Amino acid sequence: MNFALLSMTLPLMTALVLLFIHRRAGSVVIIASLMSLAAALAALYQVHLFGVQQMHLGGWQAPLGIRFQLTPVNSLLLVFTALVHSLVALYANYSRHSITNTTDFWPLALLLHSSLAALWLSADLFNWYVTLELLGLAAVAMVALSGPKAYRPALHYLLLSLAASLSYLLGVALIYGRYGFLDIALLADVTQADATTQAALILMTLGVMLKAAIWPLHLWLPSAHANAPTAVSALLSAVVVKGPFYILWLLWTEVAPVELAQTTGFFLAIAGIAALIWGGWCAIRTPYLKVLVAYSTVAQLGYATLALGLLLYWQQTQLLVALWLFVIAHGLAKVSMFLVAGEMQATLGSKRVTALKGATQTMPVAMFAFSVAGGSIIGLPPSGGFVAKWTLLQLTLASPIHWPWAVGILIGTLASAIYVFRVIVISFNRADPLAPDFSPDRFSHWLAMLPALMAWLMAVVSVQLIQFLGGLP
Amino acid sequence: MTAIQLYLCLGVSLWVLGSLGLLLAKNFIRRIININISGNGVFMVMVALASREETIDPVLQALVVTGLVVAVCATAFALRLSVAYAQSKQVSER
Amino acid sequence: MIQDWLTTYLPLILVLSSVIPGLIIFSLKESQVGLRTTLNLVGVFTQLVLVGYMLLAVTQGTTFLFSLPFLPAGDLILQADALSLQFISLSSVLWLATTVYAIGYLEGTALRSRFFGYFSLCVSATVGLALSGNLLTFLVFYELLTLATFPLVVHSGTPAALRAGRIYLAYTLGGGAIAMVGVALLHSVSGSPQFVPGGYLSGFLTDHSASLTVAFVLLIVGFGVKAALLPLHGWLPQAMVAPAPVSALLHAVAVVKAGAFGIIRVVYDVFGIEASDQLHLTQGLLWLAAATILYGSIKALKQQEIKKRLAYSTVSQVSYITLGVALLGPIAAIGALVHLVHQGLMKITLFFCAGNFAETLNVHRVNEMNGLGQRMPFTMAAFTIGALGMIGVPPIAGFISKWYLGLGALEVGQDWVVWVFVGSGLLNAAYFLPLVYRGWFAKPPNSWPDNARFSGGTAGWKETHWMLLISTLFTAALALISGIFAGTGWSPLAWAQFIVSQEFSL
Amino acid sequence: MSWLLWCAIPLLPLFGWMLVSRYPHVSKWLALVTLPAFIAVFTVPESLTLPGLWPGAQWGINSLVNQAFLGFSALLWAVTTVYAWGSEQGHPRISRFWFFWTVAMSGNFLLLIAQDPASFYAGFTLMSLAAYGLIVHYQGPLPRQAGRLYLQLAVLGEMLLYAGLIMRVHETGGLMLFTDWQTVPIQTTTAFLLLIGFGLKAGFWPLHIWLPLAHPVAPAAASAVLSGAMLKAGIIGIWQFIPVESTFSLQYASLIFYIALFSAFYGVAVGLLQQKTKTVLAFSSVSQISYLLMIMALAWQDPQNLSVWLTLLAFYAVHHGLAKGALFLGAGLTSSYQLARWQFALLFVPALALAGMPLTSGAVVKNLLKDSIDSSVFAAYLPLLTLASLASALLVMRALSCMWRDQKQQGLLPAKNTQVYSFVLLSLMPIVIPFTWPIMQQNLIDSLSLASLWKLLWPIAFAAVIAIIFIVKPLRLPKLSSSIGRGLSLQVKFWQNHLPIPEGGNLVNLAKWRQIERRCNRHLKANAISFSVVMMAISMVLLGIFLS
Amino acid sequence: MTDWLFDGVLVSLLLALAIASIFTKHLFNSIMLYIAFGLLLAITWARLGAVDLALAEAAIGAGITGVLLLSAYAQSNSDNDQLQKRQMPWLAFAFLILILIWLIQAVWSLAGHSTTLIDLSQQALPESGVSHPTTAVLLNFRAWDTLLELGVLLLAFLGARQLAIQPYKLPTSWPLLTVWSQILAPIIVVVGGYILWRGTSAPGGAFQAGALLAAGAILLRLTQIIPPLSWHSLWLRGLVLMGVSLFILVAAATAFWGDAWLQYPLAFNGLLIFSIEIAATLSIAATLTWLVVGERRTLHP
Repeated sequence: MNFALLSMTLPLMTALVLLFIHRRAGSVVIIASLMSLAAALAALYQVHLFGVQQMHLGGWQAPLGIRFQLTPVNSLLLVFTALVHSLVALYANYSRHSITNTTDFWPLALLLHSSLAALWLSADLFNWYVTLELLGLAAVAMVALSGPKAYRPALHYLLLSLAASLSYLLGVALIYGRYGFLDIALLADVTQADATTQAALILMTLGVMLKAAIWPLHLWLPSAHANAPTAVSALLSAVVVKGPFYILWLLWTEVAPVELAQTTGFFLAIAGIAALIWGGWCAIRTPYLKVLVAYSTVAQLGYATLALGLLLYWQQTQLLVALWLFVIAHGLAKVSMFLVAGEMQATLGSKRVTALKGATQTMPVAMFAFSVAGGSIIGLPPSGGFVAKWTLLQLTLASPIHWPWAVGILIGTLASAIYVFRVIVISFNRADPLAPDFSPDRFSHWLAMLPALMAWLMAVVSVQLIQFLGGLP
Repeated sequence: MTAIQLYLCLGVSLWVLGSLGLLLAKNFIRRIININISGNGVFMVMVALASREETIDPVLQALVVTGLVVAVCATAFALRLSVAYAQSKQVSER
Repeated sequence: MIQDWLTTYLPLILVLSSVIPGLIIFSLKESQVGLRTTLNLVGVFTQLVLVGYMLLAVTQGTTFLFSLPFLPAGDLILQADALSLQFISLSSVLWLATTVYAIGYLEGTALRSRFFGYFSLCVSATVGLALSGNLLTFLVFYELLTLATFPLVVHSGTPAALRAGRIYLAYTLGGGAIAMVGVALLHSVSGSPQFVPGGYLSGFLTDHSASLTVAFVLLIVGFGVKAALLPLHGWLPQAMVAPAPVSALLHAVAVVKAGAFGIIRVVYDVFGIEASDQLHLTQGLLWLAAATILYGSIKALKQQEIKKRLAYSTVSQVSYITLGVALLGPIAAIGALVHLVHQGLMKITLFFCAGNFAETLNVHRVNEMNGLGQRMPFTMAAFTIGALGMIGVPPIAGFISKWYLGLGALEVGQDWVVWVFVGSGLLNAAYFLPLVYRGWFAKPPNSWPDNARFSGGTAGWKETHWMLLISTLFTAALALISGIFAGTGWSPLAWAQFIVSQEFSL
Repeated sequence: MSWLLWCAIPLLPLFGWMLVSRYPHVSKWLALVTLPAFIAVFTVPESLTLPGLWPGAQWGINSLVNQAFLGFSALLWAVTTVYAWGSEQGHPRISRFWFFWTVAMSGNFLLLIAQDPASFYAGFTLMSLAAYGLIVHYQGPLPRQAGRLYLQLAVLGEMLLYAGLIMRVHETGGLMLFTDWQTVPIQTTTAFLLLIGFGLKAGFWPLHIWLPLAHPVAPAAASAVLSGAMLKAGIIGIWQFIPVESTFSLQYASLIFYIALFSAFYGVAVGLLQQKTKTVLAFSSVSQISYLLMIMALAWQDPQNLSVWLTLLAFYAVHHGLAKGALFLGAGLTSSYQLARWQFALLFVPALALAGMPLTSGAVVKNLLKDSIDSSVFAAYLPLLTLASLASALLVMRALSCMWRDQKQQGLLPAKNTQVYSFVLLSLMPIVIPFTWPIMQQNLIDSLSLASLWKLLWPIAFAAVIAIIFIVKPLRLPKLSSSIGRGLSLQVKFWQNHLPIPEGGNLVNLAKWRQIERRCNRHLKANAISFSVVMMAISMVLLGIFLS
Repeated sequence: MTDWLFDGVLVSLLLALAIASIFTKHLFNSIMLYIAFGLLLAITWARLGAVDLALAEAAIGAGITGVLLLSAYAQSNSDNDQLQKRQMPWLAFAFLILILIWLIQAVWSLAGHSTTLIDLSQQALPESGVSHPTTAVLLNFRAWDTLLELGVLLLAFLGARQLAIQPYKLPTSWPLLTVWSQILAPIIVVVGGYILWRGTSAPGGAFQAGALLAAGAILLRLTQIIPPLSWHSLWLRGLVLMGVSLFILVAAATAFWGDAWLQYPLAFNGLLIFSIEIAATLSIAATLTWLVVGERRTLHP
């Protein structure tokens, strides 16, 4: 447990130090992130050895105090967060297109890291509200880093995020009013399917859905993610939207009564399919590269939503493997995609997809990274995305009445293939290539590829991952 | 109908009203006000719940305090942002 | 000790023998022609030697197996059995030819490192596909193949090529996704055990017949895309905009054969003959294949571009394999398996020739072929061999396959299939013979264009770049030899019979 | 060493071509490539099994028919090769000509020595396709059209044969030797496939349509081998593929017989109305080939006397092959060269042999045929056969008169020696063969009985009378198009180029939809907050309804 | 009866103010109405017995938020501040009524439920180091929330710091105001300190105190008695970061040397809580002040 706390605290402390003394911020952050990663790995190993761990903050038992828990899922998420942050930090420090040196990117990123870690560890409804706010504010602040063009999307994001928080908070208030405590494990035993609980759950669900940009509440995401600085977009898409998602998952698997969960599961699954289709369609149609990548996030979250929905609908806990594998695989691939998209955008001086003509020649590494990441997004074997999709498909296909869902997955796959290859195909245009404004920055392109490669490497350890995640009761 | 129920209803009404305002408004400051009304509705609910019994519930009180601070921080940030946006829009319009 | 090591790691080494040169080539500069060529050839010959060794070993009963844990109940398995070696032998021999051809063909053009890099990857994917020991592995390489071939298809980077690339991707990725669902469905029923002759699903027939049927359809659709089965063939004629060596490889070995090979694996080694028969799965496939054969031929007749005509011809010819598989009889199986090789040899020859014509004399369309035989007799001769072989003229390879396919159809009582072959043969003749006629008998133009890349030569050994010519003649000769000497022990036919004796446990 | 010989028979011609293409002056000796065939004919070595080739490959001579066919084909090829060397010298595409020539020769030999269907089919195909090159050797529209029709039918024939072949293999349970096949009954479909397939090559009515087009346009040497050797390939195919003794044979023997009979008359009737020498000769072939068919029908009807039919078939094929070959060479000579009188007179030998002149092979076969029919169930048709003899005689007269007409053209050059001697050699064959071929000798003697002589002579005499009448008082004959095939062929070509398949087009105008989409997107983006709130409200209501 | 009347009037007034604030035509009016609404809400909460919250709402909700709104209004000087009409208000209203009914029936029964936490917190109060239960919850039982809340504050500050906003053009101040401020400011500081001190045992605490201090500081800044607040100054940085830094250090120290994360050693808990409160108060004050009147020149020295 202490390792998990260390993994959470290190970035926060580093951020405070950096705010006092702003020297060699990049290197410091990289080191801090890597240390946090190491700590998270140690925590993961502990979970592997000893199983689920609990901690009562301040020594106060659960109804009074706040409880931390360390489960396979959130230990993995801790590692994932630290990994993504390290990778992004590496990139941000070495890329000349990242705007890290003139802004407060570094402390904000660290704070974001800590708030995410706090969110993963927590098991308290109200504490989640605070972490959600932390997350939201950090995210908005980082979106606003890219200057006036991002103010409007940032405002949209902020206001919706606040509205969502309030919706969530109202739900929390109702739950507290009804049952008298906030700890999810305690709530799990007592919740009943009465009107108050229903309302509370719906309010909380919609709140976190809005924050997690789950269709149909995703409208803020594309412009916010597309207008953020490159490294920020990567973080936002990869990890930030996953935070509320984690809450949603615990809310419905732990807190909610089963009969409510089943109905909601159906709706969530439908929303997932809709997200796959709608996000895919928008990504296919949009003329801008980063918007495309952002819509891809909307679509990919659809998979996770679908997995969650089906998990609840069928009450099959094995689906959580698929769910979190999706989250992680998508996160890694999306980091790469956003970094590359940002790099290419900066190098070419244009936001448009069509500007990528001939990019395979002018920026081969970047384009290759995009393809590698795209491959995992599509779910081409043997990538992490594939493993996730595979586990989802396995359960979907197990009995014939579930097959219609597989059709949805198939459509999602095809849509993702179309938008990814839409970009790749254009980049192969040698007839009238667009000359870049700057000479491409090979090293940062390689750095941008790193996460994508990791997404593919997930396949190598897929058996272990599946077993580890599946070990949860 | 007890006083508590009345205040609870007031709370949710405020929340709904704020949300409606958010839906209808176009000006960002207005939207921020509406969100705050919404938020106050939520706090109203919490306060009402806190005072259900003789001794007021300290936990809920603490939660409301936390919520208030969070709300004011967010409001402050949102207002600064809306100012920045308005100014940048004026610059670009000019 | 060494034996053990070899039987475990040789399949992996075989795959790597083209991956590694490919990756190195990616990093080379455009100007490092010598090194690149050396790497290419080293890769090719390593592979040939390894394949030769494995062929020998497999006939003596050695099994090669390499496995890597990947998913629950689904390891990544590379194994070398008779069937996979048939495919690998084809691909490595043709890789040799195509490499030589491509080196000549691309001489002096841009982006060659990229080209040869993907080229090697494409071959690795093909080899991996052939060596795949279970459906999951097959799926992995099937998708990788799509990815590796795509850059080759759009290599020229023109709008037409990009359009073709899009269409190619739309079809193949769609097919890949469907295949993935199919594989997943089967996996949910039975896991993904190794391929075994006779299939591994017979134990699941009673309980899961619906699942199995759907899985079969999905897999056939998925693999049928690459095998260019009827409604799914649209990419193939488009993909012919690729450079000639790519089209050659695409049409002869890598892509279409991957699909056909997948169908073979599914029917023989996953479902097994008996299960396929009991579930009545193959009748539809049979009709589809027959329809494709005729449709492809009819469409080919309409094409005025040489390569497009060849492409539609591929649509038709590859379905011979599918048809042979769907017939479910041992003789038809021999026909299918041997056609896998024969069609490859003949079609690659034809595409090489088309490339030679285009690069030497700017001849792209059928009506520009007049009198080519006088200017490029060797190429034209090779073309004629390929074309006649496609029609099924003995003693060229195509005849052998058609012979066994026809007999196989009769053997299982599907007499109507013979008429499909007759019709297809007629149509083949109808679209190939005019080309041959023009080449040999029509009056040549007054002067040949001299603005093409290799137009400096004269009729005979110097009619075009020597690398282009030599590989064309090599494959043509192979097509001829494997037809004439079909009865020898080392012919594709003999190997196909060996495979079938295992598959049908004769 | 016999394997070397067997391999040499089909391969030596190809090897010869390689030599010739490298060293053109060697072509003078190209005829030597037929040598192994001669050796095989005279020594009849053991059959050769070739496991390395396609399955079941076996080459050899297993019957008189093979032997005789191989013998006369070899002779014909040898002689015509010499003739062609003379006639085609200096042609710009001579190398191409030799290529097709040798390939056709090789194919022809291969099919004759083939003891298994696959080899036969291979040889047959090679020969068929290569013959195309011979037909279109002279460029121009007529050869092209003739060649097209020929090729279309040849390919069709190939395909039908392919179907028939594998059906037959299937019926026999995978047996791959002709000798084995004789014992397995054949099915009607298979048999008809084979009959049509081979018939298209053999050229009896109604499958003859390519013949009158192709023969006139081909070089004389090519016409000679086409008519003399290659048509016979169809016949031997039928003979080998369809068992003599089977239900089918019994059932359909009479049908075939009638077809043959009709074909015999048809060929003459149409031939008489033709103008061109080679066309007349072509129709003569149509007529003559029917006799071979007739013999087969007889054999099927009466398989007990197989040896008789075998002999008859062999005799007839040898007789007709050599005589017709000679006539075609003659036709070639008369149309382009000035012949000496004796040379022209020599033309009468093959011509009259075809008409059944005593002391020639014609007499032998006619006599034997009539005797055989007399003793068969078709005895009733004997008078018709006699009439047919008369008709044949008339037709050769017509051919001779056409040649005479050709000779009267102005400015013809004297022929080259090689051409003349090869022609002479071939025209003497109808007389030489009966005297030298031991088994034919006996029959020759039989045909010299007075009764036979009378039977043989009166039709010729009668025909001669008619011919003289016509020569003295020429009658304007109606011109009959010889080319119903041409139109057909063109139609096929038209289909080939204009298939009625619709091409897909654009279905919807996308511009409007794109505009709508853009407007929606702009709206959604500008009012993200409002829409999100609305969505939340809707979701809330929906979930609220469904959860409770 | 009077209770009922009082409650009824309060609720009606609140609703009316909220509706008026939402639908009034001019933005300025809307802001003023909102401030009034906030004050009334504070009264309502006081009426419900939540004195802490009433204080907090008065200071933070109405006071600071009001100042923030007004300054934002002044700075953005937006011309189009009118409420725009929407296309489908009736549909929206229908939805609103529906959701309202649904929510009311959801909360209706809540008045009857109770929580065990009141007792639990009472029991645990002696060990917490403070005597006021709300403070105990805030700084001990759920101290983690509070820590994170300070983080939120920091983030809001950091976020606002990124924005490109034209510097505040301060009018030359009114002399009387300047004098008043000089008198007021020390009073505010004293009152703030008192509230903070009181927080350990009675309603009041860090946030309320911080808000008050911030109000004072803003006043001083507006009258240009204190210099522009910029990040250059180490003081400001220290003040802003101090709360969360101290808190996290304590947390880490307790985890490292003590028994558990944020478990204060019993002997020092009162002291620790108080020092954290002081630090938090100063941080809150500094941050809020900056958020209202801060300067953005360059981000880093």
